[in-house]
Amino acid sequence: MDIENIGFETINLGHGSGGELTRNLLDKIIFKTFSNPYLDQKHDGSIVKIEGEVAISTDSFVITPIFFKGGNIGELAVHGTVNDVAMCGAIPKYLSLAFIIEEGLKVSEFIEIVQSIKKAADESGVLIITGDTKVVERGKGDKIFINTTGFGQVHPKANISVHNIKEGDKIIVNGFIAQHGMAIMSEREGLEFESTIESDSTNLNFLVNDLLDVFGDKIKLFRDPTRGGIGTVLHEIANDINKGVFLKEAIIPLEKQVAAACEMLGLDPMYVANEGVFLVVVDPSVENEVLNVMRNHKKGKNAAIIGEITNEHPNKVVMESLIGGKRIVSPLVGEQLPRIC
Amino acid sequence: MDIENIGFETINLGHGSGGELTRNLLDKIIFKTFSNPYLDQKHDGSIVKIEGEVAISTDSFVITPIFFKGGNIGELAVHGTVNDVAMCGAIPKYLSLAFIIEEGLKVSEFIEIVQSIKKAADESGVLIITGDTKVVERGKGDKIFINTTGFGQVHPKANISVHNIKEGDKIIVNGFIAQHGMAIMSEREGLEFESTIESDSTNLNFLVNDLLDVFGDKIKLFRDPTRGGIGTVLHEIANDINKGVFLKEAIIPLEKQVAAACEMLGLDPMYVANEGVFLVVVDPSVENEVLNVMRNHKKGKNAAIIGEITNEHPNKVVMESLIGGKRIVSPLVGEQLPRIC
Amino acid sequence: MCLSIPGKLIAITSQLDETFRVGKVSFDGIIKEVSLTLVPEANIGDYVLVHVGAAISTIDEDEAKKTFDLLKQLGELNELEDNK
Amino acid sequence: MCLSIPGKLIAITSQLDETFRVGKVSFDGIIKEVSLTLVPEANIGDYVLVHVGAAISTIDEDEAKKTFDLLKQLGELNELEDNK
Amino acid sequence: MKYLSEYRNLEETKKVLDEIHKITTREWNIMEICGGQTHSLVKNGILELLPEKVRMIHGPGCPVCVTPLNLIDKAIELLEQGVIVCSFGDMIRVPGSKKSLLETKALGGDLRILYSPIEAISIAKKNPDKEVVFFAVGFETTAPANALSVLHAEKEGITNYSILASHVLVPPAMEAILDDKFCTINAFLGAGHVCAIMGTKEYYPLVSKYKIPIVVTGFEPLDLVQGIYIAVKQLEEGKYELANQYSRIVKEEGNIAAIDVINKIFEIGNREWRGIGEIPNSGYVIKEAYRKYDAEEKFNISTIKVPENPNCIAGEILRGIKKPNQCDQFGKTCKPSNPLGAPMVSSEGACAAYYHFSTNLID
Amino acid sequence: MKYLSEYRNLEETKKVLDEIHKITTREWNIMEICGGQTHSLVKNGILELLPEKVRMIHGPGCPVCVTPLNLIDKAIELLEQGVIVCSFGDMIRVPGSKKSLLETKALGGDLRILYSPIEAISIAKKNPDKEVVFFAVGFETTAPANALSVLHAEKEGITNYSILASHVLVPPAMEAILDDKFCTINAFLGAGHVCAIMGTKEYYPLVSKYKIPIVVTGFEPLDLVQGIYIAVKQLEEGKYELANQYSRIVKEEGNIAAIDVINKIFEIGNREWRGIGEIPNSGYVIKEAYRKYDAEEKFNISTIKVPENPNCIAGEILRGIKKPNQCDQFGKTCKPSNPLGAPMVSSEGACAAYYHFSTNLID
Ligand code: SF4
Ligand code: SF4
Ligand SMILES: [Mg+2]
Ligand SMILES: [Mg+2]
Ligand SMILES: [Mg+2]
Ligand SMILES: [Mg+2]
Ligand SMILES: [Mg+2]
Ligand SMILES: [Mg+2]
Ligand SMILES: [Mg+2]
Ligand SMILES: [Mg+2]
Ligand SMILES: [Mg+2]
Ligand SMILES: [Mg+2]
Repeated sequence: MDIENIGFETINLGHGSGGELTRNLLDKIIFKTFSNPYLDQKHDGSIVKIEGEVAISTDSFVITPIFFKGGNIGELAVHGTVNDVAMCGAIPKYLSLAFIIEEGLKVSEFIEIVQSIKKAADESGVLIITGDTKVVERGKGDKIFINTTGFGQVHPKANISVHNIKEGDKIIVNGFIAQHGMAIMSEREGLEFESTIESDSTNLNFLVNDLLDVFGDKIKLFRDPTRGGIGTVLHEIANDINKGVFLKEAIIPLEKQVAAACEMLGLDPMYVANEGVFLVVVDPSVENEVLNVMRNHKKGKNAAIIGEITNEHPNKVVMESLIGGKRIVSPLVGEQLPRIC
Repeated sequence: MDIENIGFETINLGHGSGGELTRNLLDKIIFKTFSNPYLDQKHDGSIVKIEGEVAISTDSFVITPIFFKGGNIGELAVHGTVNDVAMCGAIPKYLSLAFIIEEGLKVSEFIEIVQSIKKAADESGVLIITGDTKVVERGKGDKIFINTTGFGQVHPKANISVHNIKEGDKIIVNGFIAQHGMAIMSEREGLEFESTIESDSTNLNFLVNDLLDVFGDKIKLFRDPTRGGIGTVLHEIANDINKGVFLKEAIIPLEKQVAAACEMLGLDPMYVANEGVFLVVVDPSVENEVLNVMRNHKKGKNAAIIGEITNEHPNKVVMESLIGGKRIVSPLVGEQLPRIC
Repeated sequence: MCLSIPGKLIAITSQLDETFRVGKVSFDGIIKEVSLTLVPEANIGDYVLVHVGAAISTIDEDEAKKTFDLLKQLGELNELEDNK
Repeated sequence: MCLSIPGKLIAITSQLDETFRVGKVSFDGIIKEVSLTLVPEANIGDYVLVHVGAAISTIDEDEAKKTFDLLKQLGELNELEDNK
Repeated sequence: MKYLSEYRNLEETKKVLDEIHKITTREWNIMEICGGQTHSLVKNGILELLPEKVRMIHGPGCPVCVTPLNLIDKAIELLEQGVIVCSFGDMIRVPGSKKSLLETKALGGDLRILYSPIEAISIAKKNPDKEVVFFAVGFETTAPANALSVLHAEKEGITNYSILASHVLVPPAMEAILDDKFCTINAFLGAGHVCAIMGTKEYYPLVSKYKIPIVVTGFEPLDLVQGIYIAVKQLEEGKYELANQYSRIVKEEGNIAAIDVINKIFEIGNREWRGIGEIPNSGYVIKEAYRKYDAEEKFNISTIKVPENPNCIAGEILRGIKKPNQCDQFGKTCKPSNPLGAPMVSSEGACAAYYHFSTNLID
Repeated sequence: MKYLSEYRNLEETKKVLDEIHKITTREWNIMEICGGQTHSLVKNGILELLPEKVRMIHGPGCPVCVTPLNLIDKAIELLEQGVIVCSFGDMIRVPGSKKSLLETKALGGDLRILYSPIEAISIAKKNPDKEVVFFAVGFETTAPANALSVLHAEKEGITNYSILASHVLVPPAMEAILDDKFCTINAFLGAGHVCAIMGTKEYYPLVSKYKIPIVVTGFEPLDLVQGIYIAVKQLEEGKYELANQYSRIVKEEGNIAAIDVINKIFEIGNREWRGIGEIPNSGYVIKEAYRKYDAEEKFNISTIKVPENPNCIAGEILRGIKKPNQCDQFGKTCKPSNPLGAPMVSSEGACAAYYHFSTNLID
């Protein structure tokens, strides 16, 4: 996109006024980038056809910095919602896209974000069908917030429900944990460090689709452990099913640098945010086949069977430590703070 | 809702961490208020069934102050999206609800907003089926931003399209314009004034539904002129259909105090925001019947036929002034600023 | 330039000294505090013309009425002249 | 308390004077600038123990190896004592 | 609204318009000085209701339009330096040489839009550790309120307040226009609200020197058509007199209290008009005794003078030599969303008024 | 990670654990002073791998837990007054008498979470018109880095920086615990990182006065089980000696350079320990010559002393008299999301460690 032709270098309040400046911003950047028959109606809403059951999920994305190692807030906003829809056992089809921009955002940065959204949407196979743009005064936002709401068609073979989970079911993770959170942490003022850690932000819908195609109702549950990390999500699962979860620390995929950064800041990777990780609970009859399918998919190369469902210690997650002891994995309370002294 | 039992007085970053504090906030306020079979799944998404064509619309609500005369940001967020869905000729059914909260928001204020959302959703006949809550640092938000995304079933008799609009079609407005914007302006630092002007924020879906029931494809278009006011929206319509719009200033419903406030600040009510106003373009054969139905509905008591579609001056909106002269109504450029000297 | 509108003085809210005076003016129910320092002669009930928060003139009711007779006045004047 | 972790000193980045010294330490690839003022003896390649941004100790490789012989040492000691 | 609505009456206005049509026999160029009148003429569609022979010429009476580029740059400079800059709403979108106040705010400046300069005093009180500057533009009408803000500051002992003043005066501008060799103006509508302060007496010398009718006129449609009627009538009759259409507001002597307040703070000095250039004795400058309230003095901001966009003919527009739609840039490269000159920014600017309201655009 | 991963080895740890089981014949109460060791013992599930007869008692070695309520209130007061308060992450959620630093931040305070006190100097440099205070808590381990920040400020002539210091010392606390009439402790694991600074020599007098084994110990599972093994071995053999399990880090004489830096800025004084009370000569106070870097001196903040929650038995927990799960409030009214006392807040506090990690909760 040619910034010269946009006619302005920063976004200001007028671009959110609903008048000509707003139309200008939309025409030159949004409609131009995402053009499709639904969005091209340029109305406040779009009309689509979806057959059968529809999965709907919404998320707002607020992140500092908006550009980080391995991605930016734009692709995050697509991946996050695409994945949430996928976690419902559905095939994501459409996204709505709503920006809240703090005045003063550079148009060049906005364009970069919009292009990342386009790329991520294309890669995920979803269309942006409707949207909204608001501009808030300087000091009343944080560069840009993005809300995406996603709609998908439930996979015909999906039978996702916590109620299907039984003792002995296995918990599989698709890859390294805690990468996104530590990539963000590495740029946080006062805590920053050098590393090659990148956010794992990615779309998981095709791998999820493949698993449903092959294993149908042997798949009991998908969950993507974003905020709160795998520890919090596993605790929620244990609570929802009134059963226990048993994990082995040694098996949880954890990249060396991420582990070191967690040690340095006194953070527990079990509670660090992920953006390209999901947990799947499967019938034990197919655990190895599922692991195989995952490991052969580029989004699951480092998959591992990290634990299982048990009738022992209901509502609790218990993890065997590296030296064979046991701890419980309680849910994260507030934000995980660096533990130093 | 009993604030004593909430256990905290202000919302802080921990409530957005995805951990126990988040769950606490959701359980005690959100899930308790909105409980329904979809939301009670407490997942990141919900699965619903909608038959036929689906209208989808998203909006983020950013407003200072968050409590204003005649409403608050919560009801606004429901009405805004319910109305956008209705403007597509659809019957709003479900809403997603996403909060971005600035840390330090009083829990009592949050509860008041949530309860307004509940009330507005109930009155509009929509269910909140999925949501999201983020908390940003102090100074990186503005108390609270709300995104709602709405889904509705297209009305079976609806045949809404700008392409159906013909010369001679009439433009009808349901009531007084410019109330919302001037209610907000009355509380704006440096410009504040005393008045009894209240926001017109309300849901329009039932009136829209009634009109479609009775008049079917005689209804060519609905538009709600929120940001940018009726001037900007009428200009967009003229452009979209490549025809002219002719208005009479004397007929446009404008309440006395709103008119006076606009005079005082040098603002043109044609560009002031509305939240409970809609324009409908109808076949001239039913103009009076439509007006009748509207005037007999509590959301259309002050309805008026303000103009018509013409082949003259294509792409332009022309308004006859009180003294019989003519002006064009160009679109708003940026934010309308008080004109004083 | 100089957007100014007429409103009715409905209250004197403070009188710092003989010159600095503040009052409330109603514009069809829209009420604004304005400086009355420039219109020492204005009393409650009077209509004043307000510009950027200061009343700059009181409105002369008789003269206001006369405006509507302009044609007649000028017409009569013409007739008089024509008659000469 | 006193969360401290071992890392390898990979660079000296500034030396304000004989005492104030700053360097980069790598923790399995995570690199952090730390104060070396408290470890004047540390050289590039040494492992240091870092606490709140300051290296507080260099790590003694020989002693580190000995840790794994503890049982043997104590056992031997016991045996010696037993033999007495 | 009383004293407003009745002057927007269709029948009354039509009667006067009919009379104008009746009496007009020759071509007349009448300049309304005031941008507010331009705005009202165009917004109410009066121009096209007049006889073709009566041509309204739009004058320089838009304070926003004539505030020098250099001064806008100074206000921006202050905003960038962390000063709280207060301004009327219409001033903030006017482009300086690099950007506008609004754009500077978007980059982090603390800009406040006020209804009244007097409210800047509250802001100064609320922010004792910050400097607060009011961007005091305007004609004679606005000068008293701006002066009042300084008097309030003095009275309350507020030391963190000053004004960045740019006050211009109407009569010298009229004289400059009349002195122009291309001037074709046959009569003036005098600016009613300026006269509310200054009275009508200033105009006698102009009327006799230039033998030109001056009709002090109000802002509502009926006021305007009456003013035009009186002017045409004098012209047709070969008269040149000072008339006062706006007698409900304007007295011959003006507002004595307001003139006193002006004279306390300001004295007459030379002023640069954007698009026109310097006109001698055409503005107010802050008096010696009040220099500590003069932001230019207090902050010693020196900005480089930058030339205006060479394609913009604002000077000719403001002097009534050309109409906005005679500018090549009008509506093409120059629009309210991307103004090349000040008359396209302020909604009182002739170019913006034409762009927003004039049905000429349809043709 | 080198020097870390190898000490988390299952086989090596198991060998030592087996040996402990083999040699234990009687009940022994061993206190690990350091909260970091408590954390590691619980998180790695070591407590339940030990013989039932070996009972670990959790000591007061969590600087966050023992920082007086009063001092937290002072930090909050500074934050409310517009000072930029810098702190380690674990300190900010600890409840003061009315609220925590984190809650104060939510109400508008400028709170910065830092990895290192030395980074507070950059913040002071970047904000020359603001006061910057580092909330300098910690044991002997942290004192040198906190002192370094003051030396940096002095060297660079920074005047808007000071520290709100609360440094406590381990040996006086051990003595206070041993003097308690309810004390049942048979041996101590010495805090390895405190000894990295101070060396081991301070402990000889304690060992001989109280005839108690002290084993200076590291933080990894292998370190801890070795430390316990050495302690049990001494106890079973009736010995009381000073041993150093952590010889890769700890030298008898400690870190001379670090002790020098401490002594430049600090001198020994009385200190109040939250939950325990004042212990004579148990902390560092800022020396006369550096008082201008002492935030308490600089701002003269006087906060009212407020009593602790009467249901919280933190004092008994910190002195090792009771275990967290022996507190009536534990896990019921007192949780990390609503802590009644400091040991439930810091993840190194014994109550929080039990809450988060201990499988005891399952039963
Ligand atoms: S249209 Fe634009 S370029 Fe032309 S005179 Fe007006 S402001 Fe200048
Ligand atoms: S559990 Fe809570 S109340 Fe009990 S001692 Fe620990 S911190 Fe105090
Ligand atoms: Mg919408
Ligand atoms: Mg990426
Ligand atoms: Mg999500
Ligand atoms: Mg919208
Ligand atoms: Mg999710
Ligand atoms: Mg979601
Ligand atoms: Mg309402
Ligand atoms: Mg909308
Ligand atoms: Mg709409
Ligand atoms: Mg979410």
